[in-house]
Amino acid sequence: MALLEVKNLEVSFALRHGDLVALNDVSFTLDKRERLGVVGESGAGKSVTGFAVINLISKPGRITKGEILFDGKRLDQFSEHEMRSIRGNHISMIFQDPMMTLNPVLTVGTQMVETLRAHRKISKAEAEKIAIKKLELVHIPSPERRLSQYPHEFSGGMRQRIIIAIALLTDPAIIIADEPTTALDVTIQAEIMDLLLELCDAQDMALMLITHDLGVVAEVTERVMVMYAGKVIETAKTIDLVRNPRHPYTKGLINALPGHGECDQENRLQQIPGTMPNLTEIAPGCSFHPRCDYCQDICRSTVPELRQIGESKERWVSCHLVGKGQL
Amino acid sequence: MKGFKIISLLLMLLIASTAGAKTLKLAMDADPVSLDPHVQLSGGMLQYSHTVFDPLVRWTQDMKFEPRLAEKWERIDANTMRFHLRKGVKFHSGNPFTAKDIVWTIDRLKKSQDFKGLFEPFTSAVAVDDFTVDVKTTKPYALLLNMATYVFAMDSVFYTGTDANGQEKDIILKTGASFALDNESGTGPFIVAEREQGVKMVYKRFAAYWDTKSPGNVDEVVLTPIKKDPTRVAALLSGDVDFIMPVSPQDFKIVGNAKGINLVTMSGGRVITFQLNQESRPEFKDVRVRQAIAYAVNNEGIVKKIMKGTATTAGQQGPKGYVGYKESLTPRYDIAKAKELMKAAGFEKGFEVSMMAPNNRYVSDEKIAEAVASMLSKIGIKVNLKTMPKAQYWPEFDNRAADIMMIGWHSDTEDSGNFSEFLAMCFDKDAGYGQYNAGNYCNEKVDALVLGAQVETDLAKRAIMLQEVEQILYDDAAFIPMHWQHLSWAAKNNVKLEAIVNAQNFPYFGDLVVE
Amino acid sequence: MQTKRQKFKESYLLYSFKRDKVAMVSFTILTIFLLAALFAPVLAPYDPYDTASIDIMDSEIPPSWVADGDSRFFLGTDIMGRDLLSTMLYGLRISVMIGIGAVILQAIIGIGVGLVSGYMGGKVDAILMRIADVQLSFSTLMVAIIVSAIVQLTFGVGRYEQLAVPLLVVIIGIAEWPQYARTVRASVLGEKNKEYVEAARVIGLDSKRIMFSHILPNSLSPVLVISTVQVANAVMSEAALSFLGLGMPVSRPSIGSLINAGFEYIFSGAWWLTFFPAILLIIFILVINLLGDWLRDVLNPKLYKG
Amino acid sequence: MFAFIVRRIIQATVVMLVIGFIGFSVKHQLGDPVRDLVGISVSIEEREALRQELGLNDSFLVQYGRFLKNAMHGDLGYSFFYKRPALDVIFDKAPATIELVFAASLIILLISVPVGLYSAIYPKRFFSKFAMGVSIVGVSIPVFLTAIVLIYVFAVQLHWLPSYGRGETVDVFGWESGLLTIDGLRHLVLPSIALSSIMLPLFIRLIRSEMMEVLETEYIKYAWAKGLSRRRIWMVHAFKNTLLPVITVGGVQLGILIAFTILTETVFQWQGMGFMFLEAVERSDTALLVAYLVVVGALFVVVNTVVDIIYGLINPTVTVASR
Repeated sequence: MALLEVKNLEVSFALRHGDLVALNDVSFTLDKRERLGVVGESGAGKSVTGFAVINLISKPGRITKGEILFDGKRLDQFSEHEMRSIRGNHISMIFQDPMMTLNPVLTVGTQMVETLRAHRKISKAEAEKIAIKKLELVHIPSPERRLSQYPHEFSGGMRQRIIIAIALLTDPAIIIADEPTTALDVTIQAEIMDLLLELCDAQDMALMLITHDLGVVAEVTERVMVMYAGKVIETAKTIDLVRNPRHPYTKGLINALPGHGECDQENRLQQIPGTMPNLTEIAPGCSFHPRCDYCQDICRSTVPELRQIGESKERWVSCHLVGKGQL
Repeated sequence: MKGFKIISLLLMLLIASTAGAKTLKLAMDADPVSLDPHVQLSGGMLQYSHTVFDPLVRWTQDMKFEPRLAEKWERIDANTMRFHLRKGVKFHSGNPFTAKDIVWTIDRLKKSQDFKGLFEPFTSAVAVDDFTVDVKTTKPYALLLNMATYVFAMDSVFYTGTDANGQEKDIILKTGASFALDNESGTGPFIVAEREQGVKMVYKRFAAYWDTKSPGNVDEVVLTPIKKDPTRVAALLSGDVDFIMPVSPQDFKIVGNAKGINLVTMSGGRVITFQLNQESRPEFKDVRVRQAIAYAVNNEGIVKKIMKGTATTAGQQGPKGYVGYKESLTPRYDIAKAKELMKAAGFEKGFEVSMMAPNNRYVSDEKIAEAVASMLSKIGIKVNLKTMPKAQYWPEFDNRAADIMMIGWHSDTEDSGNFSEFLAMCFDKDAGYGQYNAGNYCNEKVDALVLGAQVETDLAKRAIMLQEVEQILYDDAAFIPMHWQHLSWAAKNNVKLEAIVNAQNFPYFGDLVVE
Repeated sequence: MQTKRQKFKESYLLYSFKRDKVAMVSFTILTIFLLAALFAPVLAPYDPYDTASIDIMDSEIPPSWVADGDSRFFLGTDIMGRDLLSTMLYGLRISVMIGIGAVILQAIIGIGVGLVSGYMGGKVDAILMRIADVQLSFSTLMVAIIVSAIVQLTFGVGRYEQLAVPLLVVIIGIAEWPQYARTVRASVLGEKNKEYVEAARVIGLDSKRIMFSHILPNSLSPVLVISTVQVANAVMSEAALSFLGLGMPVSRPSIGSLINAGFEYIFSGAWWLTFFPAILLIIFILVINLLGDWLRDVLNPKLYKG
Repeated sequence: MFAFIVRRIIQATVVMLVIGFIGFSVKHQLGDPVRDLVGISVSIEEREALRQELGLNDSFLVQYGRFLKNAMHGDLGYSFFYKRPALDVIFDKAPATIELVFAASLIILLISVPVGLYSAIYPKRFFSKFAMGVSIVGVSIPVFLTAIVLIYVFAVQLHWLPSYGRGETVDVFGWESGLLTIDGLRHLVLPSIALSSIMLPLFIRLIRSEMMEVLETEYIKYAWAKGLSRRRIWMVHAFKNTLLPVITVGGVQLGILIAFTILTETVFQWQGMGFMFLEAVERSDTALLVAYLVVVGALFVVVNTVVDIIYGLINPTVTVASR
């Protein structure tokens, strides 16, 4: 049994004109110690997927269909109170911008201790001890002193380390990292990513890495899920996906990476023409068809199913044309 | 809250009926500016003086003299009056009251900036023995007894010597700290127990008060100044105070109709007038123009509408009861006649004048001025009216800054002559006459009559002289009289205020009965 | 691009206006009030400034539908015998004049100071903003009360009366400029660092002109939002001053001085003297505030707090 | 910190000097105080003598020089009406005003914080919409009207509460306090409600909008993701951040509150500094006017300094010295 299993998840935002479907029939699994990458352009629904797992979708959004199973339990049916014992305890999150994530008026110590004490019945002193240990794990020098400092006294990289330390506090089973390095300086991005991977391995944690950067995903994850306009369009082992993307959109993404794709002799970055549609104006049929080079009539009229392709059980694609000789 | 209120009320009633201690909560528009009765000659200070001190004689409701510290008096010669003083009277300090104190008090009055004018005819007071005083004047003086109402005996022993600052205790200072500012020792029915200027004043009954026949049964008076008219009325209506004075005209209806509240009014001696400046505005030199204005002004309307009937329309200076009062001199509202007079004077098309009035000195002063301005516009006189607080008004008045100026006058001597001396006589800075004659009206005949009346001791002759003055002023339309303000007081029904009020507006709180 | 965005904004403004009943009703009432104020001399049945037409015998007549009412005076008359409706219309006119005048003055001073402060920076900026801070901390009403008390005493009430309207405009205007100055300064600082200004400077264009041509449109929505609220504030300040006897004289009353005059009669049974002007004032300020709120929600400008 | 205080003192001095000069430069034109001191029939010469005695006839510069010299010694002149040093009079009146402002601030705090937070957390609920509706109407009603209505309803019609004045006061080390007697507290109710009525709606709206903004931030979302309790998130994480702008604005509003005491005290005949100020204007008691301006100026500077210090204590990213 997978550690986390999401089935046919649908998330909608209730707006004045009616519901806006942000996630449509999203299903995936995450095993223990597995590293899953979720890739897509901004607005594709990858962050919503992450937040949906811990039932923390911003208003007026809500889960309208589907199941979320964690350790066999239906998280989507949990009460708010029960959910709190999952968040930050069994499933931790790392947010994109460390500058905005920590509360500016509370000390780092307070923000760590409160997390521990929300989930464990321990004294403040004990909590501080654990906090110091975790800060050491993320290589923060002189952690005792640092506990009493405020977020603004740390650099961006340091803050993200602290956030990782907070995520580790309760030894969670899953870490959901939503673009953990995007807001950081390029020079320390790799450093933080390495630290995160190292700790996941050491602590036996599963990682759900949400990012727009297929390059990072290719390097660090085992499996990948590509999202477009609120849907999963392709999912595969990372190595398979990178070597042999099937969905035209994935192909485009891979081609856009430096050092990949058909034109790599010329080393030219290929762009996918056009932009991802706004969720309110999704075209009928395949939502990618307006940008697709291979677009055919069926693409314009019928929504493609996500179906298994080829021999690997883990390879699924949502495209009418894939495996029918055309692609 | 309501429950608490009822309980506290019951408690109060309980205490009142068993112990008999009676407190009067009094709200006035202002509190005394000082504890020194000689520091200012004003209604407020005289009200205070009647509460804490006793005069030689005082006015009764029917304008007679009532013996107080003087039991009897007799005229010895044309220039001397002998007063026989009450025996066994004690000051608040415990010192006995004797003739010495009267002599000392009159001496001090002659030093006071405010009173020295009134006591100018007095040469000296001489103690014949401990309880007899001879008061001498420079010339035969008809108003000597009127002046005796201002002689509030002060404790000469108490006020002699130097205070902690080394300052003479009897010094009269208008703007600085003095002994008499914060300390009092009179013979009056109440002692000042507590004073916070502008906030509160507490009087306690003087246990050794001489007048044991007085029915007064109030043990404590708490005076709170409440300046705004509606707030003062609200305080009475909400039961926070027992007694308010004055009551403004617009509140007569609600106060009069309120259950358990008694409203008393009485015609007073303050006349409200407008003066027409003949120097700044040559048109006013023409008697027809002045008369036209007198005809254009609807005194009746103003009294009825603005004063809500709380004033008596006036055609002359002194009200009924004053010696100079002449029944026939009544207001003469007649627009047609006024227009005719304007035409006759050659001002059919009218002209433009300026007018000034205070807005916080007399009852509804600003509104009266506005109404008059509107009335004058009906005969073609366009009035540019400016109203201002009294602190700014008096300097303007001194400068005769506008063509028409409003002035109210109350005779300090309760005598007709006083009006003319200040308002109608030709301006003479040295003699001090016509000081408030902003109309610059000047008539030798009036001057001669008024001066003659000062020394005329034959009261019948004197009355004829003063009535003639009023007649001349009326015919000349020397000024535009409006009305005499009424005085007004209101209290809860258990406060028997009718018995203690008078036309001078000196309520005798010592004699007040609270049931 | 600029015009497109502008168009979008406009259509959005209109769109949300049409959807918001409160905004529509407020706007309608405000328009009626402003028109009534503008055309007071035409609309008012009587001229309250014409003393010859006023008769003291007509004073304190209750509204026409009440017993003792007089059909000549719809809302009754005041203590001087003036038609209350006409006096209120003229009063509204004066209140509106003072309110809008004061806000225009504030805006001129504030925008000027804000531009100078933001553009010059350094010492000039520090001093100007310090002055703004001090003045803000002194509270505008306080400044207005003190200034008008002093002015009134200095000029004497007599002369004050003729100058009352312009003086009140100046007093209230001077008291509230820092609001604008801070907002505009923030816009200038924001714009100053933008690349196109740098670029313009590098290629030798007049960066000042480019900058200001961008800054003013950018500060338009905060200035608009501030202005609505400020008009309400100015009218309130004027009413407060008048209530203290430091504002408009009774002979040329604003709404505030009408309430003040009526306050003396609050127990006299002449309730209409206070009631109608008070209701007029409250509704007037309420609709401006409601519109201001709506504008703030729609435009959502970056306002300087404090 | 030291530099900060020195700077503040210099600033305060400049403000005081400016106020002193403004107040003073118009002083000898502020009507004639002598007329209020003497009876009406006093002669012109007597009045002139009194003016001479009061030094009102000296030249402007002489009078200003004297004023500055005396001010150095803490003497801001002598009130003509009270016949006492102006500062003494003001310090006697200050407790009344301070207690009124204190009571009003308490009412504002106790109501605006819970209501503001509630309507930010549950913006769609009926009570929140109701509170917002009431508050915008509240903002639009001038404070003097509120005061009049309160007096009319609770004092005149219902007889529940007194309509004017401070009631019974107790002297606590020279501080006339009305907070210690039942009568004093009863007198405090209506004026403090009236005074708070102007700021209360503003604060509810301010706290609500700030709180709503804070609730949208990343760090609050993160706090949810950490599995913290609602209480902790709202009361610690969100509220503390909401406080920052509220304190800044609050400092300014406290100044406005002091200004509004002039209105409230006038309607309720509350014997405080504001009431005294207006009376001094009417009486042309110029020394008192100038002293009032100086004291209120000093009060504002102190309040702002305290607000800045508190702000610095709550907001770790700001050090007091740098402001």
